[in-house]
Amino acid sequence: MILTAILAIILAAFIAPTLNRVLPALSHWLLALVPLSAAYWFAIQVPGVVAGVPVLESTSWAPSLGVALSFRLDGLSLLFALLICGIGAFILIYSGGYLRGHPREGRFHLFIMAFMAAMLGLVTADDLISLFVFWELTSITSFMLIGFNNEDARSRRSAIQALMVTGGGGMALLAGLVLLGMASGEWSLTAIAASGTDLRTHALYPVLLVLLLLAAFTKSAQVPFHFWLPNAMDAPTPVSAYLHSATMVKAGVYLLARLNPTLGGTEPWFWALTIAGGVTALWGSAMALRSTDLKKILAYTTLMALGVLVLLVGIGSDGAMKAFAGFLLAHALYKGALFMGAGSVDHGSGTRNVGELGGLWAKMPATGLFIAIAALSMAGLPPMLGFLGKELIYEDVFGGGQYVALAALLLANSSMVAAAGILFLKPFLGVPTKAAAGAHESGPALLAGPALLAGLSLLFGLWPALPQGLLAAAASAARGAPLELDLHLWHGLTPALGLSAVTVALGVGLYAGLTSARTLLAGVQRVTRIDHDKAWDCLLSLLDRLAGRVAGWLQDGLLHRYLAWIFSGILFLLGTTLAVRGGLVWPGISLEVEDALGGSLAVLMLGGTVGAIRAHSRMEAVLALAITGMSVALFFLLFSAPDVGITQLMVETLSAIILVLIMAKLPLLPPGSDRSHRVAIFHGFLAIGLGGVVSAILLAALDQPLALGLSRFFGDTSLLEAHGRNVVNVILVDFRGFDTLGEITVIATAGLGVFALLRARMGKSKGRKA
Amino acid sequence: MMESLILRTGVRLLLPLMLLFSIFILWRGHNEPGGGFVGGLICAVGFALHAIAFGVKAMRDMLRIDPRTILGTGLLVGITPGFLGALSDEPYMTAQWLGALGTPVLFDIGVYLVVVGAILAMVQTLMAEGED
Amino acid sequence: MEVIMALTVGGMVAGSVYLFLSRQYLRVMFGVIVLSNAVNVAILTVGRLTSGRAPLISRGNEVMDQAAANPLPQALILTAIVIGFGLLAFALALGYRAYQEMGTLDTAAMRAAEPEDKR
Amino acid sequence: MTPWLTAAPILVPMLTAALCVAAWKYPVAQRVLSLLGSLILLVIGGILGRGVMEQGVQVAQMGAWAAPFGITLVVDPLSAVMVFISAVMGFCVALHALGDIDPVRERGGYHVVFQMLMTGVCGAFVTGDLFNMYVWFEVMLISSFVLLSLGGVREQIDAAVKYVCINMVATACLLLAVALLYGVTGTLNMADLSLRVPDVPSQPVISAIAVLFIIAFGMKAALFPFFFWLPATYHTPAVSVQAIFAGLLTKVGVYALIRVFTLIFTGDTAWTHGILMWMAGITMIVGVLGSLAARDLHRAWSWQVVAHIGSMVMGLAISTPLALAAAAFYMVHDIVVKTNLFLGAGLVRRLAGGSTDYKYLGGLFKTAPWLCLLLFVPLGSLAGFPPLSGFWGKLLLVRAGLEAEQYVMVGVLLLTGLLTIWLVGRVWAEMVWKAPAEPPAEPVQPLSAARSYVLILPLLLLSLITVAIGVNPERLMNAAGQVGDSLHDNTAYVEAVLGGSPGRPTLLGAAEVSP
Repeated sequence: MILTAILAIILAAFIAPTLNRVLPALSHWLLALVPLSAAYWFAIQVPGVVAGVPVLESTSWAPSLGVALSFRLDGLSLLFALLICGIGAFILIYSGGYLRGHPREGRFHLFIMAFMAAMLGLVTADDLISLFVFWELTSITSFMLIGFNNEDARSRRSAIQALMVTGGGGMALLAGLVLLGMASGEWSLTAIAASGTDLRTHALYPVLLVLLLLAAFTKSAQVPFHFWLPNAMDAPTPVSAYLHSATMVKAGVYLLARLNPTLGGTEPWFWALTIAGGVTALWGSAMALRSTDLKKILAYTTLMALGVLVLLVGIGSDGAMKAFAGFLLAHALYKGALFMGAGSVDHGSGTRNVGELGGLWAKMPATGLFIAIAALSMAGLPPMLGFLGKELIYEDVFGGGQYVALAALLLANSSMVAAAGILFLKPFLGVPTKAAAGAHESGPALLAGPALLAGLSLLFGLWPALPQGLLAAAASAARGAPLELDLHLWHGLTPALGLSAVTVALGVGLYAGLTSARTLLAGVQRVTRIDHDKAWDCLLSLLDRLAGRVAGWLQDGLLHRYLAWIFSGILFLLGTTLAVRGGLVWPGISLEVEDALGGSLAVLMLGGTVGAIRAHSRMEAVLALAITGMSVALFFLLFSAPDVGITQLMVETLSAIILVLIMAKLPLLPPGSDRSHRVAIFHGFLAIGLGGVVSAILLAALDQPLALGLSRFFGDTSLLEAHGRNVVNVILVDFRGFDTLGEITVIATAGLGVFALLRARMGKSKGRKA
Repeated sequence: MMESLILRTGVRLLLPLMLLFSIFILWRGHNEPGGGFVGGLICAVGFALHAIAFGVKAMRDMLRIDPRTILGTGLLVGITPGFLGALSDEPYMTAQWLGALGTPVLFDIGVYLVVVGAILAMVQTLMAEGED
Repeated sequence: MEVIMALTVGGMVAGSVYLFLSRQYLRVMFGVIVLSNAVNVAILTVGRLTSGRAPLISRGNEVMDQAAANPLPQALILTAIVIGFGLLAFALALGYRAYQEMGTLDTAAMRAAEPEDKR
Repeated sequence: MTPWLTAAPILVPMLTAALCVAAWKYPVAQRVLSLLGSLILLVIGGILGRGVMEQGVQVAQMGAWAAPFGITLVVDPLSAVMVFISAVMGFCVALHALGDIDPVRERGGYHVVFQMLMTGVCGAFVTGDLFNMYVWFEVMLISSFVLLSLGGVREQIDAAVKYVCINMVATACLLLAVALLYGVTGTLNMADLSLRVPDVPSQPVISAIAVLFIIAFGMKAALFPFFFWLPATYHTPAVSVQAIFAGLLTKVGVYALIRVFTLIFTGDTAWTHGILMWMAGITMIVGVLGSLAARDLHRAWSWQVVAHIGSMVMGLAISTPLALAAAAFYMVHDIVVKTNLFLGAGLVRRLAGGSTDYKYLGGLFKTAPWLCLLLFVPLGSLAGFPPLSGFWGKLLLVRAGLEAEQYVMVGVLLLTGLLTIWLVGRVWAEMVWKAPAEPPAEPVQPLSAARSYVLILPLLLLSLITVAIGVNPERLMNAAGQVGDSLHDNTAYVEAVLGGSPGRPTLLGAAEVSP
């Protein structure tokens, strides 16, 4: 059924462009029905899952690799699945309104639904490889979505940046998951958990950890891989709302929570996660305060939230995981509402710049209300769900005595309060501005999403028992042990409440002194001088230049350099082989009288070769080559190879004829050497080296005995079975006639080729290059 | 084209001899040194000399057949005898003998024709290049 | 004798490598010719050299004389020679076309496929 | 199965070529013949593949001379897979050529030479004899010379000069290597060689000859430092030619490496396979860097051909059954994808006005959205995006590498993968997203409907194959598994060729020449 849901969404995705063309006004409502039905199915699984019975299903995929499309729905997966399908449905409705009349609206639906399916698969997958497949699919679909405004160069850059950062994480994940499978011997998460192998003490644990954390941190934009997330805001707002609040960026957090029971709880795990999470949270909140673009502010607060979530998984205690589940839900709801609300503001007033907004309340009351509720939740004020989430965090971190983490959280949360103020107070209640004057309220498509999500933030805050069971189940799954959760809006005067009060006070202070806070932050940033985005560009252009250098150096278009590389390679490989492996022999030379003739032929061959090198004119060269060729032919005749000898003679003649025919039409050889002295020495070295190596191998081979069985067989059967007395010819036309068959195709093709070369011309080559 | 009388007379005398010789070489190749290759090469050299002496047009007129036709025929003659093995359910290129005439001999003729055709195609186009 | 020929082959290979490394297309072609000759000699040599006993079955015999030369390498060389000739003929014609098209036989000056300034 | 079926992959294209020569005056007849021949080859490839997978290694003794005396054709799982996938490529390219090849090239004998190329490719895959393999390599080589220069555009001639010169060296190396191996073993049959090579008294000589084979086949396969001919040439000829070159030529080199280094040279693996490992690693890095440096679609793809040769050779260098299976799987995937990429680039060139320089690309998202979807398949597969074929290839290689504890190589592979993702993202942005260049390099010629169908249909077929492998990888994975096992344990191959138990006394060794 999970697979069915995924496939149904994919199918709907591919129908979307057509549907949009046929029913432009209705398509998004209709499409939203698909994820809504999925959400409904997931909702009715809640009681069972909360009771501790996960839903399992499996379809075989590549059994020879042990890969199956297997899914497992436990608390954690179910919480994510509900968010994905539920928010997803409203995002679809929202984007229908947001992109109304956009020429590529249908394609947008295609991409976002494909993303939805991928994300759903990712959070429900049980099989390691399936998990990876869906993980990569989210990267690809988000690439398409971030680059949706495709004629804008910035969008394209952001899309490639996101693809590379998350793609790099994907590479690490692939290696990590395969190692995980190999280390545990199992290829599904359930089986790994059940197998009881303690991976924490496995020799591969450090490698595994590095790889998997790399994957999770890149996906969830943890410092120092955070820079792609704010850039990804170049995507249309529905994408930001969906991918960068509720879903994709949480994939990394999901992975960490999922692996926490198997890999978590060690020192490295703790330190890596808490440090990365803490730094990210602080960074995100600081940057949020500095920004003036509504979407940028939201993007940075998302960073902060992701940091907090990672930090909580790093702490990994019972309480931390409860807080994790609570904060996860709270954040998804309010962030979704805020993004969609921001989009609505943008849509209604034409700007997202906080400085240009003010007094929108009168014009956009509904949007204002939903943003207000969501902002309250973000600020962690009662009676919102955000308050509960934050309380859970404080309770645990204070209880656990992690005071550094606590300080970081306190700072981060108070800046959330300030950020909430920036988002709501000035734009809606401030002095009306010019942009606000022309603003208008958005339609139902744009308001449905914010309404629902803001409403849920409030509802769950007032009635925490409602999500409590599911949150407990999610926390249990992430902890790997059953946990109970008891949520109340009022839980007495606890230290956590005190911390909340401090947070709010600090936040209000920050908001009041926003200008000085910004100056301070700017100063800090100037001191630290870290701009990851610029660093990324530097890295890429460095890589690009390296690529250009390497390619330009190796592939420089000069044939003699290519050949020099190749001959050097041959000499190096053969030379080292002979040197390392040995096998060199120096045969004793015993010259006999009959060798004298052969020896003089050898001298002639070499002489011809030298002559060809030293020739000053073409005719000299041809003459020298003819000397070599003819002495080779005589050599064949002398050593009992009459067929070869005659053929060599004829081929020499023909080659000479063709050579002369062609040379008549070519320029003279330039006089003297065509290489400088130094180059000539290098080439000479290569030549002598290669000649030596070839001689050495030949000598070594000649030192081995040669089995003549094959030739004996030919000699014995040539006449009796193949009816020929010339054994060589019988080999050519019968024993190994198949060689000759290939050979006549070569000569035939060569004949046709020469013809085609000279006759089939496309005319003067067209000026293809600018 | 070379306007040498000696060469022309020589070639005029030599060409028929070379053609005959090449066929002789082809024929005896199965038992004595020779065969399709050498035969074909000798034949081609003969024609090439003729072309050098009298020009490519003269050669074309004398030959009448396009070298590519010779080449195509040669390929087919080379390839098809091998299929005769199928008659007696034997693999490709299994020799079938009928007295002194066997498929290997046919194959050798194919080789001869391909060599002649290919080389003449080369020589003809190369020489025509200068004269056109 | 095999030893002498092994050294000769080495010498011819060295010469052809030097010719190959030239910038003049014609010299490269000379290298091709020398190299294929060298390899053909090498084939006959590794099949061992026998003088004066061609691999023929003389009249009256039914099988080849045991002392006759090794016929297999000869068959291989024949194939290799003809193939080498086909390749060479094509390469020579190509040189002619290259000169026609680019007005030079200096391979370093042939920059049509890989123009100098790539960016 | 009859030995005829085993020989058919060679005979069919060869006969087609011969008939095309016979019909050299009639281009239309040649087109029909070429397409028909390719179709028959495809069917035969399918039947043969199924037969081998079910009944094991198929052997045919040409001329009915028993191995090792005559020439043996052997179709084992690897050969069967290669023949089949080559036949598929042959068919797709033959189809594309109907719309792509201009009358000038057709009169120059395109169809003949294309079929000759297929003959050589299939011959190299099917033969069980080392010298015979050399012959088929030459058939392939001369055909590629002709196809590369066919049309005679200046760029082509320049490219052909480099291609010809470098490949002459490769040819000589191969011939010398074969001769030397004959000189120490006295045989040319590969199965026979696998038995006799370990008995050669001086194993260092065998190592040296093995390295010579690495060099010879490495040049064909475009491994570092022998790859220079490839990026210099592949962007110049007609699109159909580029596609078939990119798909098949280098892979024949890889095939030959795999064949020789699993069957014959299995003694000194520490040295030979170590060299292969180094070459594979450097090839991957250099290839992907080159593709990033290119500013032209065709040239970027040429470099990518180089890069992924490294991946396959990495599988061979690891040489566990899984790694060999991975290499086979990857090879099939890569053949399909590279052919498709080059065909796609050609189509893009037609749409963008005669150039694939990045600066002239763009606007496809607006002008040809369906084509974008079609192009995304090979692009995504190249980058290894799941669930496309490239992903499974990468997964298999990663797993094989990690299991063999080749961590550095896996790192290189993944780094190459990441950089390829960058390339794909960049190409997508330049080709699909960016606004088109104004004005285009050349005025765009509108295509007739029939012609554009003929041009696009092969792309569609290849994309479907990529998706099919990706969505249901099990079939190919089974086949690849069979390939891996059969390569790792080659007794079945040897027994099928030589008959009886391996190591039986043959006539070989009855007489020896002492040094």
